[in-house]
Amino acid sequence: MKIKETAKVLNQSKLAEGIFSLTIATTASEYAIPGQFINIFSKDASNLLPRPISICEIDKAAGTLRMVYRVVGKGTTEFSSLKAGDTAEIMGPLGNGFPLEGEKAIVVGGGIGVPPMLELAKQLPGSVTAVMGYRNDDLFLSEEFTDVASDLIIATDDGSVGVHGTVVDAMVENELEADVIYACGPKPMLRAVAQYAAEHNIKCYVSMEERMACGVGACLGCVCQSKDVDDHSHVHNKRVCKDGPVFLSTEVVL
Amino acid sequence: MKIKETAKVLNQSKLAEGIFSLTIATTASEYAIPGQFINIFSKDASNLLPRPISICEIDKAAGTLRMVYRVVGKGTTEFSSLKAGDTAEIMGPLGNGFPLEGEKAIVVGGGIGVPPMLELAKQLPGSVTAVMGYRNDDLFLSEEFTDVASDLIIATDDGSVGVHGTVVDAMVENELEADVIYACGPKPMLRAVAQYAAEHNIKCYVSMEERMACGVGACLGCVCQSKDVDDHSHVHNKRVCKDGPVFLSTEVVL
Amino acid sequence: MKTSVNIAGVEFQNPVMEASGTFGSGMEYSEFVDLNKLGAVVTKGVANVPWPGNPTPRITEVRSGMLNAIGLQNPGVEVFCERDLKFLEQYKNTKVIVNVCGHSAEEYIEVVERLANESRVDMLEINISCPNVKEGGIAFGQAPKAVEEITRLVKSHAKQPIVMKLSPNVTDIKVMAKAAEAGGADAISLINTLTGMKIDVERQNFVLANKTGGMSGPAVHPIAVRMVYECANSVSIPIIGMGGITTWEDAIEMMLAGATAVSVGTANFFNPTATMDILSGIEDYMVRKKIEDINSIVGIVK
Amino acid sequence: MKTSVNIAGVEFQNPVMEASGTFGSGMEYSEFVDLNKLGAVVTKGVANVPWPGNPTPRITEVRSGMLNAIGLQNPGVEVFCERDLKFLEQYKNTKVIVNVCGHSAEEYIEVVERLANESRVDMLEINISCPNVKEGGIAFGQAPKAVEEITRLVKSHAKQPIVMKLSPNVTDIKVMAKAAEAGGADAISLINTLTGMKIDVERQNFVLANKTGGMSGPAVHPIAVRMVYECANSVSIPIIGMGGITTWEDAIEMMLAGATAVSVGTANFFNPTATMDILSGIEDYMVRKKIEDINSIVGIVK
Ligand SMILES: Cc1cc2nc3c(=O)[nH]c(=O)nc-3n(C[C@H](O)[C@H](O)[C@H](O)COP(=O)(O)OP(=O)(O)OC[C@H]3O[C@@H](n4cnc5c(N)ncnc54)[C@H](O)[C@@H]3O)c2cc1C
Ligand SMILES: Cc1cc2nc3c(=O)[nH]c(=O)nc-3n(C[C@H](O)[C@H](O)[C@H](O)COP(=O)(O)OP(=O)(O)OC[C@H]3O[C@@H](n4cnc5c(N)ncnc54)[C@H](O)[C@@H]3O)c2cc1C
Ligand SMILES: Cc1cc2nc3c(=O)[nH]c(=O)nc-3n(C[C@H](O)[C@H](O)[C@H](O)COP(=O)(O)O)c2cc1C
Ligand SMILES: Cc1cc2nc3c(=O)[nH]c(=O)nc-3n(C[C@H](O)[C@H](O)[C@H](O)COP(=O)(O)O)c2cc1C
Ligand code: FES
Ligand code: FES
Repeated sequence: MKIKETAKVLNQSKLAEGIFSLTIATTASEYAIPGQFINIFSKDASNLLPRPISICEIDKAAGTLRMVYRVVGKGTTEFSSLKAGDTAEIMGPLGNGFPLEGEKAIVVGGGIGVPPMLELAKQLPGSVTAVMGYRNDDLFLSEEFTDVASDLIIATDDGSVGVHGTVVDAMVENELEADVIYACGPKPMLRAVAQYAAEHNIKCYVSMEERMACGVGACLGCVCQSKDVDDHSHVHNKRVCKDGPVFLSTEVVL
Repeated sequence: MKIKETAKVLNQSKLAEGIFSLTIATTASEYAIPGQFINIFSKDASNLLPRPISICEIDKAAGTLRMVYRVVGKGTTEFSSLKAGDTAEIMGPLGNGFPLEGEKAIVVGGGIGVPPMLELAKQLPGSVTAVMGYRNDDLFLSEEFTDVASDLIIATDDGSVGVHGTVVDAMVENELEADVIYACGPKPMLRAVAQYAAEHNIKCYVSMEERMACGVGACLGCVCQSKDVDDHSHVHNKRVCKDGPVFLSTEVVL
Repeated sequence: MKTSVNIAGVEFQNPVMEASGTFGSGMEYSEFVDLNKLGAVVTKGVANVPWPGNPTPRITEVRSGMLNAIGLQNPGVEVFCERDLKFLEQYKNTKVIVNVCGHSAEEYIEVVERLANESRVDMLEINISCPNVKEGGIAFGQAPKAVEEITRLVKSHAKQPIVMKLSPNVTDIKVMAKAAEAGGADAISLINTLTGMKIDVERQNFVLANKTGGMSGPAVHPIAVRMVYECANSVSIPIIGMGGITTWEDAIEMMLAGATAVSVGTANFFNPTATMDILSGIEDYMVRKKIEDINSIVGIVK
Repeated sequence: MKTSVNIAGVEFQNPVMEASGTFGSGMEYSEFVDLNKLGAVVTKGVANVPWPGNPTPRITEVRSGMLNAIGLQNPGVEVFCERDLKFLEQYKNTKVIVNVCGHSAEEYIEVVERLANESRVDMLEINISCPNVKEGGIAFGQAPKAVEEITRLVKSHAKQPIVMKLSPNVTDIKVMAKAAEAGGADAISLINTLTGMKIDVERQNFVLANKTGGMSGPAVHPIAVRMVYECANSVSIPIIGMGGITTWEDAIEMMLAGATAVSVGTANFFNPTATMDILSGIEDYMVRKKIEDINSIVGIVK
């Protein structure tokens, strides 16, 4: 079930330079699962297309969704000025979300790929090792993982906190093992995590990103390459918005 | 001197159904005279062009301008939701304004042509008879004329208040005489007032309206026909935004 | 109040369709729109075999519009018949217009012949105007001779009425419309997308993998209205008007200019109920303006 | 840091100009912009005699754009020389490009010859692409033969370098650019406006008295960038790029696509300091990207 509605902004706060946390009241929360995303629309009619933002936290009781996003352009700049009481046009939840599997899971987030891992870590049935990669010591959200993950490992590009290097450097250094890995972040990171998973024979889910228009699987704008001929497309393409954003690392070309 | 600036909204109120009064703080007030207008810009980037709105009151001491406008489309709908503390992008003052003349003046406003007459009536050196035409008994602003005009005559299309008919019907009925007439309103009204003025040998200024782009005389979008070859254009055209909006009724084709 | 319109013998319950490629075959939007209320479902372009389309990024936003370079990805006519047409069986009130694409005359014909006996197909829209594929597509749509020939050929193989979909990337759209009419088209539809480009100034590279993309959305509407107007005053076959239709006013504008029906494309992406909102806006307009029959306003602004 | 660009021997201190018809001869905007800081002032179209232009309404807004049908109102070349050129005398750092219009070859030539000995005129832009006049204008700009001929003719009478201003309302802009080059043009400028139409659904009539108008503003920018790119890769004469330039990013995009200089049109109407804002944005970009010479980015995206 997907909702298109005018949601109410309950709260917005700045987590770090250019990183904002937005909580909205929306009936979309009733249907949301971790790894799904919502489309947020700009109020400026010259910005036609929705901005896809992953769901960071779901509170079904309160009927709310939380999103954490980086300001990078026109839409996110506009969203960053939303205040409690304002409204936001949204559509969601969209995409397939993460399957909740394994007794021992590693959740890997890189940069703005960190947020969707929070709700995932909360809902996973087994133990969770969270590996979070950041540019520097602006470790937004990382504290919140201490409550929901059994272990929290931090890697930073500049070495200011935790492992000096990538999330995969941190995984290697800590010789991490698990039944399943979940990853969200930039493509090179996903590629490296998938390789780590393959080498260690661990099942691995990755959350992909692509430019979108419809968000519901109709326009074929947001495809990623699939290893096999895909059931829907009958070519080597999968729709990130509908068939994903979460894929098995072995299904897609990274 | 023309200003393009982000003005501060001090106050907005609803005067009648669909009629709003907006007061802004702007340095444009320093240079404004009655009959001039300002351009107000939409915050929505898909609405490119400014909306020209006449100046209804000028308070140089307070540094404010007041505009009264009717909600008719996208821009004015947006403006109607401005609240104290908000900002509005504006440019002005634009156009030439009314020359302040005569010992005995008639100011004539029809519908949304009423507002610019208020500041004019205040500043005119002689006695002022205000003749205001409305559709019905929604006599927005008329009370405010009682303080600034020596006489106030109302005409309504539906006869609910004052003279049943047009402003010219009211002028005829009251056998109005004066040194000078100032008029703002729909074209048929201006035409009728100009004819009354011609018949009674009264000098008459009319404020014209046309679709505008630049507002400063550069694009030649907003011309009205002039009786003689115009000095600037060297054809029979005058720019409403720059050479007007106020013209002698004898200069232009009504 | 009559909202139904007739194009080449096909009766549409109302003039509101969605535009090819923006709505799949309706499945994905059926959560938002009762497909049974649409004048027609116009499908994504279908070729003789599956087409992979272009590399990504395929989509970018421009002011009041978007560029796309999907490159006509589609699963081929076989899968289309088995899956999409079967899905559409359940929506009896809605007509189905299948958009057909090909790299060559033979490929168009293959699709048209495969669809000939599919009873769910009410009409064919022949896309000779896609700017995003290297061969075929727009190449057929920019020279009047080629338009006339491909029209004649397709018409001679088609069992359903054919609508030729024209490209706006031409000097004189009237010439193309006349060529389609001369070739025997039952109707024309326009506009397809305008070729545009966006460059990322930070990366100093094209935003789209395909370099250029087709521009659509509200930004192109004034050009579409002009072209529909020009065609309506040049040919006597009916016109399906599209290009930037976002509100009911846009749709009425298109009909006043000469379109018998309208298609809504890009607007679905930011308003999934755009088609229904437009339909009810049209009905309200008819009531307010005391219009008994929607056909009475087609092309009345001259 | 070098911002100056050279087009046909004329050295512009920077690549930012305003677009013909949107800035008068600069007078009206001199309250907002120090004209001495512009690369060039490009004047409103000038004809041999005064032109009255079209009836009003001449202007309407469309989404992220506008339509205009001014119809080249101008006071004629005599008044222009005496008043406008005289006014421009005081801005020594700025070049002056005079935009020339005519109904016939003879009229273009009359203007070009009248301007031949005016020292304040650095360059001529020949408008063969105005969609808003019945004769002349666009009629010259939509057939390659006509473009080549008028270019050759004007060039043979002109003392200053000539820039041919091309229409985007064509199937293949490259062909037009090549025709201008073949005719001896020193440079080309593009795009002029795209023909559009708006209908008032309440009044059921055209919004513009002229029925159609030329569309400009941010909405047309992606089309302009594509056309500049196509031309840059087809001819070797320099290009002045325009069409929807509103921000410095738009200007850089145009230069990366192949424009040596850029003109800012409609943006002046909603931001009177648009040209200066764009210029300083370009300068900041050069500093940030360590670009020593603005010429080094022209056409580098291929
Ligand atoms: C499934 C998915 C989930 C995402 N989750 C998050 C998240 O949780 N937090 C977060 O900060 N960002 C997330 N993103 C990226 C986010 O969508 C973009 O940063 C955002 O759309 C940029 O919009 P803008 O208007 O600020 O930028 P602009 O550059 O002005 O946007 C212009 C256009 O490009 C699109 N666009 C720009 N960057 C991207 C991008 N990286 N991916 C897709 N489209 C883009 C926009 O949607 C818009 O249509 C996600 C993207 C996807 C596809
Ligand atoms: C010199 C001058 C003074 C004016 N003073 C007042 C005033 O004091 N109070 C008031 O209520 N109205 C005034 N108007 C009319 C006012 O400008 C329009 O009602 C307003 O621009 C409509 O904008 P919109 O976005 O709500 O309508 P839309 O129809 O959405 O506007 C679309 C476009 O059309 C233009 N437009 C629409 N109607 C008009 C119009 N009647 N005249 C000129 N352009 C128009 C808009 O500026 C905009 O560019 C004045 C107009 C002029 C030219
Ligand atoms: C993502 C996308 C895909 C499209 N695919 C097709 C297609 O397969 N066949 C076709 O004829 N037109 C296709 N079009 C063009 C549309 O049908 C329509 O002609 C155009 O977008 C203008 O309408 P709009 O502005 O309402 O979107 C596509 C447009 C978009 C935006
Ligand atoms: C009001 C207006 C008047 C114009 N007059 C002329 C003109 O006289 N000669 C000309 O060659 N182009 C004229 N143009 C076209 C512009 O110079 C420019 O090519 C076009 O507007 C695209 O640029 P823009 O989108 O930045 O406005 C005019 C454009 C506008 C909006
Ligand atoms: S965004 Fe349209 S298919 Fe994914
Ligand atoms: S609005 Fe441009 S000249 Fe008046």
